[in-house]
Amino acid sequence: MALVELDNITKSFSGIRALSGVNFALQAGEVHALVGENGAGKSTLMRVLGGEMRPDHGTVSINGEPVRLTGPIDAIRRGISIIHQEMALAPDLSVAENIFLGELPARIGWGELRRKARALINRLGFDIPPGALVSELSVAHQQVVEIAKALSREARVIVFDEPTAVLSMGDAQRLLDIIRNLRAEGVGIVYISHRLDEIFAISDRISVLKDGRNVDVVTPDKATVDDLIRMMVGRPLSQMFGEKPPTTIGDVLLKVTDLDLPNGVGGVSFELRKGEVVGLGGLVGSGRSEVARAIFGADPIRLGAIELHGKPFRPRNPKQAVARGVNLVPEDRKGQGIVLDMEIAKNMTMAKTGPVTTLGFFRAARERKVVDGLIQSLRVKLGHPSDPVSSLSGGNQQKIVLAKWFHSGGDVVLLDEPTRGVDVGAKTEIYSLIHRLAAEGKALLIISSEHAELFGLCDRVLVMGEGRLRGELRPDDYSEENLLTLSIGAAAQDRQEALA
Amino acid sequence: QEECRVGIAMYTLGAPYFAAQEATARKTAEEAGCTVRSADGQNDMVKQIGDIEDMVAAGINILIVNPRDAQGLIPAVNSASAQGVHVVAIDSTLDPSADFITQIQSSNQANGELVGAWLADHLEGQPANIALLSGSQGNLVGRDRRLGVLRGLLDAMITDYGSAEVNILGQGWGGWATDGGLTAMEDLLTAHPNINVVLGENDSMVLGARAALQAAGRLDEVVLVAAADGQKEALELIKTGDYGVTGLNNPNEIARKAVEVGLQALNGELPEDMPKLTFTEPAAITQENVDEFYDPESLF
Amino acid sequence: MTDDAANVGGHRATDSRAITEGRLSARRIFAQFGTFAIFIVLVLLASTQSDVFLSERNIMNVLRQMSGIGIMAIGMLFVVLTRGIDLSVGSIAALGAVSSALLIQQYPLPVAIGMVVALGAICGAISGFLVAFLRLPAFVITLAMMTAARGFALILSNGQPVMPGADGAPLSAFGTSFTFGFPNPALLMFALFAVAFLVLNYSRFGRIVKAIGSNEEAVRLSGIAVSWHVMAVYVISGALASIAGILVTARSGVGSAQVGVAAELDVIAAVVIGGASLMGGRGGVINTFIGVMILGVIGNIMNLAGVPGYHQQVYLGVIIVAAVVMQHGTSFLRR
Amino acid sequence: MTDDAANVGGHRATDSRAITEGRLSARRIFAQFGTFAIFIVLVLLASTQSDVFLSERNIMNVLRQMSGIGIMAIGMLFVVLTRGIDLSVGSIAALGAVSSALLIQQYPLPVAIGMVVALGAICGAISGFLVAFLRLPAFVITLAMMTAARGFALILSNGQPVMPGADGAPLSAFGTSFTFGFPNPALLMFALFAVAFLVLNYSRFGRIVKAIGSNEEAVRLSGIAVSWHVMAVYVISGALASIAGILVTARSGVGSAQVGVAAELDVIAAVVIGGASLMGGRGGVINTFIGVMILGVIGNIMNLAGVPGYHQQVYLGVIIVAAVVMQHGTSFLRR
Ligand SMILES: Nc1ncnc2c1ncn2[C@@H]1O[C@H](COP(=O)(O)OP(=O)(O)OP(=O)(O)O)[C@@H](O)[C@H]1O
Ligand SMILES: Nc1ncnc2c1ncn2[C@@H]1O[C@H](COP(=O)(O)OP(=O)(O)OP(=O)(O)O)[C@@H](O)[C@H]1O
Ligand SMILES: [Mg+2]
Ligand SMILES: [Mg+2]
Repeated sequence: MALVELDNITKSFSGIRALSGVNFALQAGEVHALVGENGAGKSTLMRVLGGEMRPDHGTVSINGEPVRLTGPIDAIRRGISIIHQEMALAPDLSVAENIFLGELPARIGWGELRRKARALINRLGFDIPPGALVSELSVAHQQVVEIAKALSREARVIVFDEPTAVLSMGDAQRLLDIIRNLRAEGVGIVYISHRLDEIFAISDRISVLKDGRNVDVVTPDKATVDDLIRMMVGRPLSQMFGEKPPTTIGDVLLKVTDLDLPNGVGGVSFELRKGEVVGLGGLVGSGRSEVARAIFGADPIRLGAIELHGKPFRPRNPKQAVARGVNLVPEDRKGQGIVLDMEIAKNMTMAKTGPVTTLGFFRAARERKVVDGLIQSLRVKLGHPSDPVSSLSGGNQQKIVLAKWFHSGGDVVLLDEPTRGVDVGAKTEIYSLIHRLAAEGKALLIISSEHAELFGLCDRVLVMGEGRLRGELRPDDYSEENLLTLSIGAAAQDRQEALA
Repeated sequence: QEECRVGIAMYTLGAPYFAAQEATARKTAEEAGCTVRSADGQNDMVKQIGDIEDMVAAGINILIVNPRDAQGLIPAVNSASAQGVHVVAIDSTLDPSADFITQIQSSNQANGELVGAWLADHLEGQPANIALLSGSQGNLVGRDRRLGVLRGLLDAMITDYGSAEVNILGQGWGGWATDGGLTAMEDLLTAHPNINVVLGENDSMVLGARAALQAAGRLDEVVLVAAADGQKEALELIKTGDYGVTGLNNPNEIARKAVEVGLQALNGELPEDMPKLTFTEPAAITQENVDEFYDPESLF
Repeated sequence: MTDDAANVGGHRATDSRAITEGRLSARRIFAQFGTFAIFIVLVLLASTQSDVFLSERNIMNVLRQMSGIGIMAIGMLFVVLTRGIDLSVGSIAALGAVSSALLIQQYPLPVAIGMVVALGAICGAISGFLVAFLRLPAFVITLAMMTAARGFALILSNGQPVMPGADGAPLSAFGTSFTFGFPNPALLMFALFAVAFLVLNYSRFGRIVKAIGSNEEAVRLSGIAVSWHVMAVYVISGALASIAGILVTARSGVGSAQVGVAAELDVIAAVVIGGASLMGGRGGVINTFIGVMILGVIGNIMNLAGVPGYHQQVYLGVIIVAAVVMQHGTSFLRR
Repeated sequence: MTDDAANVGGHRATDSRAITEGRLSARRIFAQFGTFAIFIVLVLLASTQSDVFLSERNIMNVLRQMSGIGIMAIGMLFVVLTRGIDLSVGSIAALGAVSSALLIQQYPLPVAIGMVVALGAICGAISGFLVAFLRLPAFVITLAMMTAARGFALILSNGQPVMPGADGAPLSAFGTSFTFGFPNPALLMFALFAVAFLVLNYSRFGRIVKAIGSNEEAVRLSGIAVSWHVMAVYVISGALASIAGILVTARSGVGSAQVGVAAELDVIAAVVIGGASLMGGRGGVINTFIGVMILGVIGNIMNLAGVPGYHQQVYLGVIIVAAVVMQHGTSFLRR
């Protein structure tokens, strides 16, 4: 008998079908993966399971018994916990309180609460101070708090909605271990991710959704990555990373020497050349974003020199960087990359208004032409350019950020996790865009926690560890092991030297 | 006889004095068979100008106005008069260059002189160490009142004793209200231990100051003096000797008179020699004469 | 499942996008329409309460009375769009009223007016600097400016109303007369609303201001000097408040430091009744204008209908709630 | 990748985390300490300006004068923690002042007080309902309540001060006398602050209130009835404002509808000077108390030092800015 069963679920949002007759079943002690493109309805299906939304049609059964979930609390009481795509924690409260938020006693005994929280966190193999505020934690640790929260409710079903989108390889690996342990304890797990390697590593079964319908349910041993991609996208994607067009690598565009930042990142020196695609790898927290942000003028620089086109460059804010042709695609798309409720067109022209304005006023026709050109050239799938960006899928939102800099036309483009939370189809398009930029003679720096992506795209990969630049990998040396050895090994050596 | 429609434009109804004034004007007009509308300017000159415009648009033919600003209301009043409304100003000064029939008010100057003289008498040649309780900053009536009393006090001291020692130890702002007077007095009492006179620009604040003195146990050392108004509660205390003196500023009297003048004007019965300024009879209300003024039925 | 099925699904996605737009713009239209609807309902109600309400004379009265609030509401809208708030507008208006009456006596009219507007802009710049560059909370900073500017106005005027004397005649003439049948202050308000409309909807500046309220960090990381733009909206608000103050002097013929007490509350109420969100990013010029008119009509009809003073306040509260309920009507009915 | 590698990575993360947390709690301490520091600086400055400033009598005066603002600030803190605002506190205090003076003449003292507090709570419940359940903007709703409650107080009192007469004697006695050397109103304020401290830090309710301002959605998804909690904070604010109003009647012996005009601004300023964020989630009871005392000391010392009235306002503005700069000092120095 299935632990939970979703039968023929249909859900519309004022007329748009998000789910049409979806079936889904989960056994105890099983990891059931759910995959599909952005907007396929994965999160919506799980919201139905979590009692956050009532389906228009269809039934939810728990232990074979049809139930009518009245709300999230009802689902929680029945042992269903959802770890959301958008983190559902209160940042101003402590770890312990967040874990027990739904079942705080009327009078709080802090000692007791912290003890219980510590026990739960330790059970997951982590050591996070239960009195720390959640806002002080790294994203990975926040994720752990979310899991602890689910455990505290003695959940028998835990849904992970893209838990690793914000995690490094190492932390993702630890999370998969936690999930395996939970499975061994008999918990049923739904696992949603756009990282197909993880899906194959952990799941017992894989359900594919497309446009709110079931496509198929497969087991990992009977399907290949290509099979999954074809089911999700509707066509085969033989060449994920595409072919980098032959470009001549030219002069040095950006030269960074001994960059040292106030937050402990330091000793960073490298060069970017015209037409080059350079990767920046390392674990989360190794300081990669900080380097990119500093070069972009978003964060202060303590020491060191940057040269751009052979001339000194020390941006004090992003405005100065943009003026000199340095662009940044930030890691947090919704928080930093786009203005969600502003029109698509306006987002695209935001960084460079000169060509579409006269005396500070927009010329509608000119702007329209520029925007149409960008939409065509980046193949953005949208309804109308005057829709808000929030109406787009994640991949297309990311294309808007790219379009903004495409239009602005800088020579140095820094891309921080450009494919985070983006489905495979959109990913390949973003990759081909990156190639195009390189072919146009721009210099690109790509930060990614997906090592395959770095290896597939880049001419060489710089590796950071603990805030230092640890070395560089050439295509011949490309392997996950080499990357991790550089990133962590060098750090371990440092530590040993310090002890000696 | 023309149908009578009265508009009462008070610059505020946010103090008992003005509430009483409005009520009396309303009652008097209604008793004379008029329809009445009134507006609360909420201390805002711009709102009061708007109130008058609205009333004129609504078709009043008599306007009783207690103006927020002597100059600022001139255009509104002139425009009302130009449209045939008979305008009477009450209480707060309206610039005489404006086009209205007459201004009816008590004389802060005359009242102040009487109150000041009483105080000089009461102090019997001792120096006056005064804690001053003022209403609101930039208020001209308050200024007239305090200067009126001080002028009377100085004059009487010089006349009676040939010298005058008057120390203003501090000025507190009480917002014309009882609790404001209370708070202001607490700070003044702390800063200045040798106060022997509390001089307030109205009774409400002095009543508040009295609570502060009582709490500090210093009621006996200090005489309570208000430049105005003759509020019922103050009169009760004057009667029992617990409050020195207050100036007569009867809102009911002023309001009644204003409506009467307005009606005369409407009926074309205005005396030829109507002056632009009509003062009510000045008086300092003390324990001796308080019974003449005390009316337990009064609103104020 | 076949590729075909998947493709059919693909089309569906495109269809659903189209529907989404329909739905969104319907909601957007309602947001616009909601404010209009309230206004229309109020006007209809008002005209049943008094037959002079719809007279030309009364309409002109309302327009003239609301011109100051309206002009300040423009500045407040810009501030509110950036997620800020400006509590100092009433006090800066007082400073504008006093200083215009003072300066007009010493300088030619245009120079004096320029100086007064600059003074308001400087007050705004001080608040704006502290909010934009030092990231201090706008509520407290502009509250402090509200106190300080009022104090400054009182000091300048020595607490007395300032008479501009004969020098004030041209200003008074402007403030009390009509052009094309409209009171001049109302025409000035119209003109400023028109400029604001163009700036907010068609200029780079306006677009950035709106974007800042939605996602400041994204704007900063697009290479735009966010802080300067934020500071600018306070400068605009200060300058407009000064103009509102000058208008009071023009209408009343005297510069008083008592002008605009608690006006900030009316101004903010007008902006919010017009559908702007204090959380930034949402709000429009036309709706703000209607918000101002809604407030004006409420006050006017209660005066016309002869509602006694104290009761006016209770009604005002109830009507404001009703207006906001209508304004936000859809959002909670949908839940 | 090996498990070992992953673990090493994990450890490093933990290490840097420990450092991170250390740094942040230093910041947290500064936030706490910042408010204290301002207070200490002010007290030191004040004591050089007047030798009576540190006298017991003066300290008691300040405590008593600030008791009303302090009690309202408690309610405001709860509201602000949920991301709300309550502009109606001053008016509800007026309603409390008037209705206590009226009811005390007809009912036994405890019954009358209970009724008055309930009246304030009902006003709060109306605003709270509209804000929490209909999701209307708190600023405008409580602005409407501010207008309406004041109007109601004026109607009840007919614009006149209400004398409770002999029935008011016990209340007056309470309001004007001392216990353990402290004025009773101040003791009541202390007690309410203590209760608030316990509620905010040691009760389920308090933590949920804080969590709502921090991430409302997270609280909702934990199966907690967010709307009821939001409504509750307005009820608390209303009830406390009523109590503040009763205290004014107790201290002054009359119930006046003029109580608490513009008090909401002082109350909000106190809460923000105490470091609370109007964006919700951040703020503490002790810091709020210090914020109240900072405001009290500023006003008091200017009175003691005899600063002329108009200049007081300018100074007040400057000191508030200075206090906020110190309060937020670290955050912009870091940039
Ligand atoms: N609250 C909502 N209101 C309106 N439409 C919604 C809502 N939630 C989801 N949708 C729509 O339903 C569809 C499915 O969305 P859902 O979030 O379930 O996708 P997903 O598979 O989780 O995508 P992703 O991989 O990007 O997270 C989308 O078209 C989305 O726009
Ligand atoms: N919220 C924070 N507060 C303080 N320090 C932080 C915070 N987040 C990160 N750091 C510090 O900054 C440095 C780099 O962190 P970050 O996680 O952004 O690196 P990254 O390599 O860019 O990771 P990502 O893969 O997420 O881009 C680390 O030393 C970390 O301790
Ligand atoms: Mg999703
Ligand atoms: Mg990072």
